[in-house]
Amino acid sequence: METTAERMLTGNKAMAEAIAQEMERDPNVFVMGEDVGKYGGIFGSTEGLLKKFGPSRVLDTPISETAFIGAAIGAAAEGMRPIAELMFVDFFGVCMDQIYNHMAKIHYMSGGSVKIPMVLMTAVGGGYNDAAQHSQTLYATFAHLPGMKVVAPSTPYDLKGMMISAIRDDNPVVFMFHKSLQGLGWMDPIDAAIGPVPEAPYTVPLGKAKVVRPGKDVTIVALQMMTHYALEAADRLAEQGIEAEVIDLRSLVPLDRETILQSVRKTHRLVVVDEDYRSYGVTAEVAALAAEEAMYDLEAPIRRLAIPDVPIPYSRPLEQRIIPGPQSIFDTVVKLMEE
Amino acid sequence: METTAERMLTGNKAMAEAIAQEMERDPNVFVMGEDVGKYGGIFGSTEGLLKKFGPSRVLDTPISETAFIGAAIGAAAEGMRPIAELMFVDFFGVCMDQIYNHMAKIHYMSGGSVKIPMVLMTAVGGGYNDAAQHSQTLYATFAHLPGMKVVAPSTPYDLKGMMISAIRDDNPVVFMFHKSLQGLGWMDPIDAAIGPVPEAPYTVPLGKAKVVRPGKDVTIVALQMMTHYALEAADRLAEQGIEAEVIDLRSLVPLDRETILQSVRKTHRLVVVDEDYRSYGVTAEVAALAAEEAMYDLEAPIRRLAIPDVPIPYSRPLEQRIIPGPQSIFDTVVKLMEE
Amino acid sequence: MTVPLPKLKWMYEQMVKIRYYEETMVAVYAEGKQPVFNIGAGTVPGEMHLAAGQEPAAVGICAHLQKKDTVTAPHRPHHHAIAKGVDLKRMTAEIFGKKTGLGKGKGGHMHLFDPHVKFSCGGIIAAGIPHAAGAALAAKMKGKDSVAVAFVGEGAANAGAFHETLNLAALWKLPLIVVIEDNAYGISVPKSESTAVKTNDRRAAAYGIPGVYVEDNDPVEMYRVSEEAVDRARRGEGPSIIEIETYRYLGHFQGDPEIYRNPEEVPLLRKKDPIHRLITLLEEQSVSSGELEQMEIRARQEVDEAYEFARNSSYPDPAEALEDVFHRAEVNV
Amino acid sequence: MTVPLPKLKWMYEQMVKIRYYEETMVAVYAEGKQPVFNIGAGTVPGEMHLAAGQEPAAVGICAHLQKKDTVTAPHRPHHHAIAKGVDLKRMTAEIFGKKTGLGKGKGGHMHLFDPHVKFSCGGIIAAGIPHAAGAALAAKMKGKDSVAVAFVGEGAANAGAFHETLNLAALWKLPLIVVIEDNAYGISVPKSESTAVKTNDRRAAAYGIPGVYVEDNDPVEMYRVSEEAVDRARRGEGPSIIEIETYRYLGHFQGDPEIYRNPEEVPLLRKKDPIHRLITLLEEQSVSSGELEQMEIRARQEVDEAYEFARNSSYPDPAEALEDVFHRAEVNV
Ligand SMILES: Cc1ncc(C[n+]2csc(CCOP(=O)(O)OP(=O)(O)O)c2C)c(N)n1
Ligand SMILES: Cc1ncc(C[n+]2csc(CCOP(=O)(O)OP(=O)(O)O)c2C)c(N)n1
Ligand SMILES: [Mg+2]
Ligand SMILES: [Mg+2]
Repeated sequence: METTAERMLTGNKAMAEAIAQEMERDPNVFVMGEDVGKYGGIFGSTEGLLKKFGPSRVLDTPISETAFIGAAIGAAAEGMRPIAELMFVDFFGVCMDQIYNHMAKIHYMSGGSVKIPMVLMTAVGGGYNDAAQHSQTLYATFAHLPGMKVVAPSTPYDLKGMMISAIRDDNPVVFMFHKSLQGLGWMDPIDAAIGPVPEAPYTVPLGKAKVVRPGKDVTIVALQMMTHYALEAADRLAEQGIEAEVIDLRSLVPLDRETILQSVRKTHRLVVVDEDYRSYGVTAEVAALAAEEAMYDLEAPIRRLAIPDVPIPYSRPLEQRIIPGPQSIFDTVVKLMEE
Repeated sequence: METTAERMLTGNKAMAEAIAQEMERDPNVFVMGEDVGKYGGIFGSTEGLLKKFGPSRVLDTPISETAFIGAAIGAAAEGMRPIAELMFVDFFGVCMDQIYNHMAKIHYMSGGSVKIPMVLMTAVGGGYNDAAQHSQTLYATFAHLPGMKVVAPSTPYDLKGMMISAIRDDNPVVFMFHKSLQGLGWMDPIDAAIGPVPEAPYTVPLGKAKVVRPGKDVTIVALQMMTHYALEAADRLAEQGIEAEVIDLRSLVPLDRETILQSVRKTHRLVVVDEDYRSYGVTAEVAALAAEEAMYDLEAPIRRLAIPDVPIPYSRPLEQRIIPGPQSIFDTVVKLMEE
Repeated sequence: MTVPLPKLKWMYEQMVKIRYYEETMVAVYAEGKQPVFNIGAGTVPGEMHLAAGQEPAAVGICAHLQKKDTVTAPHRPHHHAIAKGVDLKRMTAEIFGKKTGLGKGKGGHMHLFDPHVKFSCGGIIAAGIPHAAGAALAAKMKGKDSVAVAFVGEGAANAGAFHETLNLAALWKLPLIVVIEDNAYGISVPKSESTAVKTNDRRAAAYGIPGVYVEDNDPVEMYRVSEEAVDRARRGEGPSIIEIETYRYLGHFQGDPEIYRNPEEVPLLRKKDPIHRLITLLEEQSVSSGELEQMEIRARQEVDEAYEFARNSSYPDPAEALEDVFHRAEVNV
Repeated sequence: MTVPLPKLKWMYEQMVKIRYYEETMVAVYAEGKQPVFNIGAGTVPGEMHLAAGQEPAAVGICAHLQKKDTVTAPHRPHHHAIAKGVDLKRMTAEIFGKKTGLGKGKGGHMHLFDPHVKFSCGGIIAAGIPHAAGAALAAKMKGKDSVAVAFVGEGAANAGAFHETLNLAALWKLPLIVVIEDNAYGISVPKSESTAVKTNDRRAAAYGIPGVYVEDNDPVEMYRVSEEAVDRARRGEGPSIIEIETYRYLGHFQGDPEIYRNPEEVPLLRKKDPIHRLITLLEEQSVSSGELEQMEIRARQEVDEAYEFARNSSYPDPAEALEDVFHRAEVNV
């Protein structure tokens, strides 16, 4: 019985709402980054915040990622709860030291005496021809290094709920949002970028994957855009009589090993799909997990679909060749079922 | 018939000799980095070079990794063949942008019209209580990102031969040398850090793994210190009647898939040992490769031994707990043989 | 000082060419993005940063450069590329993502490489400065008198790479000139909210090198100070900083809503257009309006031909995505 | 100016304590590393960077700090930690890798955290500067008048983080003081081969802030300029740079062959020892030699007790390696 129409929000508005609600709830929460103020974030993640909270809590920064992310760390150590935006994840290389050697390690190196409760949010993903330095996801680059949670939600609902969880978490959280799932007016409009989002604050736990489509024949593990492509592929596979179970990872650290293993133990077949580079990446970790823990349950080799080990090319036909899509997922599963 | 006594060199001297010989051979080769001059490199990799070649070809730099690695890229694009030293791999975070977004991608982004023939050499590894910011290997952090070769030799012979190959390669090569394998006077003296090294220049190909001990019962894939520990474990396993085949990866990019797969197809069991963090790391990639390509050949689950996902702790008992060693390799294999 | 007439003409023709190139791009970029703007659609997808109004920075110094000199540019690179003499056809084809492009379609608008004239650019703020220093170092090591120029925006002067490289270059007396284009904004952030000093020439003091500030987008003054800096570099006396106040007529990128600036700002800037200024100067030196027109026609024709070439070229084959990762090797998939 | 007598005494006692702490560490660090030096062996393994001779930098400014003020230090942190009032027992236990250490043995000598006195340090050059700026930002946001001091070596002033953070701090008028200890070397590289300007106070011009250079390791002058900088910061007027010429008596780290410096250098420096200078000043102010001796005894006793405490503490259990990665969670292995 539906009594009220569900409220629909785009990904970016869901994120901005989460941040706004937490800023209202806790005076220690503040936002900093390039163009997070008047502009509202290049990918809209801070839309409306400057107006609501003013420039003392929504800080535009110089192009100085090491300085301002480092300052966020220093402020977090003093009990603030900063949300720092790294505009594109591709820029991590100018400030990774602060992220992985300090943000991620201070809690451990201090024997737990210093907490760094901060969120590093950053835009990931390609598919719109922004070329080699503006199209990466770098999921595994972050997930490989210990001490930070790494999450990558796929729906407006999860963007809001996981952002609230991230802000309330006492640990550093790298919050990756996919540009194509922000629902921005200047991007390819896709259905998945808009969805039901309750207005009242709520949390979605970090570290839990989600079975977004149950199935019995094969498990497809994916995240962000690849989840949506996997769902498209699953629809078409169903027409062929193949029931794929699709798992949206949502979180890379902690990785929800149980949800993956349960599914593999049920379906006996595993395909992992990733928008990051293939080697030493997410597909490797999930495949290795199954090869360690569910080897006897597997009835076929594991299949990995990811960006081949090439920088993201600019030209449309080239980029389309290297990012997995519904078709390549479909083809891979069909072939695997023949094994 | 041995006619001449083999010449024995430490790892660092093997490296320095390779560089010296290439500098003599090619006036475009030069070295830059912190303390590479008078000091001869903190880990001895440039010992004696300043004296031989003078300060115009052996350049001490300020603590400005972005500037000097970036300058190496710019010089390489102009036809020079720089060897830049990043003193500890742990410092990559202050200069990764230059490394992964430029050094590694320029050849591709330029459609092959600009070559970046440079070597980025860097010290890796722990085991001597240098704590969380000076003990990492970060193998997978580099190997995950496309466009650079990533090698990690384990013997003085390979250090020399692979360094010469790296300098002559027209592509950017990340050359990781393990501190413990340099044979330095102030480190724990270990046998593996000294070995036969021919004086005349020679090359060892990049991208080729090496079976360093043949065996039929189980494959142990390892690199650098882990190779030596695996060999120790294999000796003890042999006493128990278990014949382990040990593969020294030597190169992470390109990865020698064939050598690994051949071995696994023969032994039907795989253990991967790594001194990098476990998740999304080298053990995952090698395990995934086997799960993709040799699934039907495996008779037991794959086992991974690596640094658990924790920053490297300082205190001796803590550090010893988290770095794999001969004992944990031995135990893992024994247990696996019971599967 | 007066600019020698041939140089003044060269600057004029380049500025006209750049302006027309960028204005043409405004239209081409919009193709396939109407009625609803979609960044990934149309003839030219991806981000597009145009430099209409910023021509003086590029031509004022490139007038002193030769083929052997290196230029590195940032995300907004067309004016530098054109002034440095990059192959316009192959550059445009690259921006169209075509196989005939400078990078065979792999690089795109932010990643143009033309080794024949030693030009490169990239999308990471300030990252090109060390590359230019490296070219300067190579020149020095080889005993050549070539120089390197790194162009950046005023926002880039706050990045660590700026500081590290200028210190290195000053220390080693590298023939490097860093040109800072102060177009008042880094995306939406005004200079006053990003930079602790009013002008970045003051930062030269941190390296013991000369620094100058060129006011009001003046191409002639830019020519003059560049001559000094380039000569100094060629003489082996080390690096300099030049900052020029310049005007960004368009948005940060095409599609920028520009909510952060007063709508009256650009019309006022356009009134002071540097191309008009050059016309006045040329007329003062008795260059006929016929000759000016000829130059403009020639410039436009070159641009039109480049766009034609790009349009008529074909896309790369998808399989080519896997080539060129390594020199003489294909990627293993 | 004259330093108020209680402050002068405080500085003297701290300097004596620091010196004795470092000299004791020389011996303790050597334990188990003879006859053959092995960095990973002995009572205290790993790298060891000592600060004997550099006391004035730490005490001159810490004399103006309170518990609420933040200090971040680099890889050579003992003098700053002691001057800031870090728990000496737990600090020493940490350096011994003991469970009672500040970080339960996880951090070690380069990673000392004492949140009670807002002290931290780290092993990456210049990385602590932004952390101090963040503490300063937090103070500003909370409306407090506390300040933050980032200590770095002169080598660190060439790192990008230095520039980025000073610009940010100047822009936002953060209560930050960056203290640069010019001990003439970054490991083996002399300042003249790493830094394009003679003194780093000149770099203050790049941020429009005050910069001063203290010559000859003078603790009194350091006290004086620090007072100005700290007061300015507390008043909300923004950051300052202080560089002090100081002396590194020991190697870069213990075990450093020091082939890069003249063996006569250190004996000459030791002749100008700042502790002797303070003794002279105290005597001038009629402090008796008996009182001086008392202070020294007290300082040494505190140090001895700290080493005792460390020595007698037990090592952590190996399983603890897996704890503390995340707050309230153990790692999954
Ligand atoms: C390291 C890095 N940080 C952020 C960005 C995103 N970004 C692209 S252009 C730009 C503004 C640059 O401003 P400025 O240097 O003044 O150049 P302009 O765009 O005005 O020409 C920013 C922040 C980037 N590309 N690289
Ligand atoms: C980013 C980074 N690069 C290099 C190093 C290695 N390193 C440790 S101490 C040091 C020299 C530091 O010199 P300075 O800042 O003058 O401090 P000092 O040792 O003289 O106290 C270097 C290069 C490092 N720790 N971090
Ligand atoms: Mg600008
Ligand atoms: Mg120093």
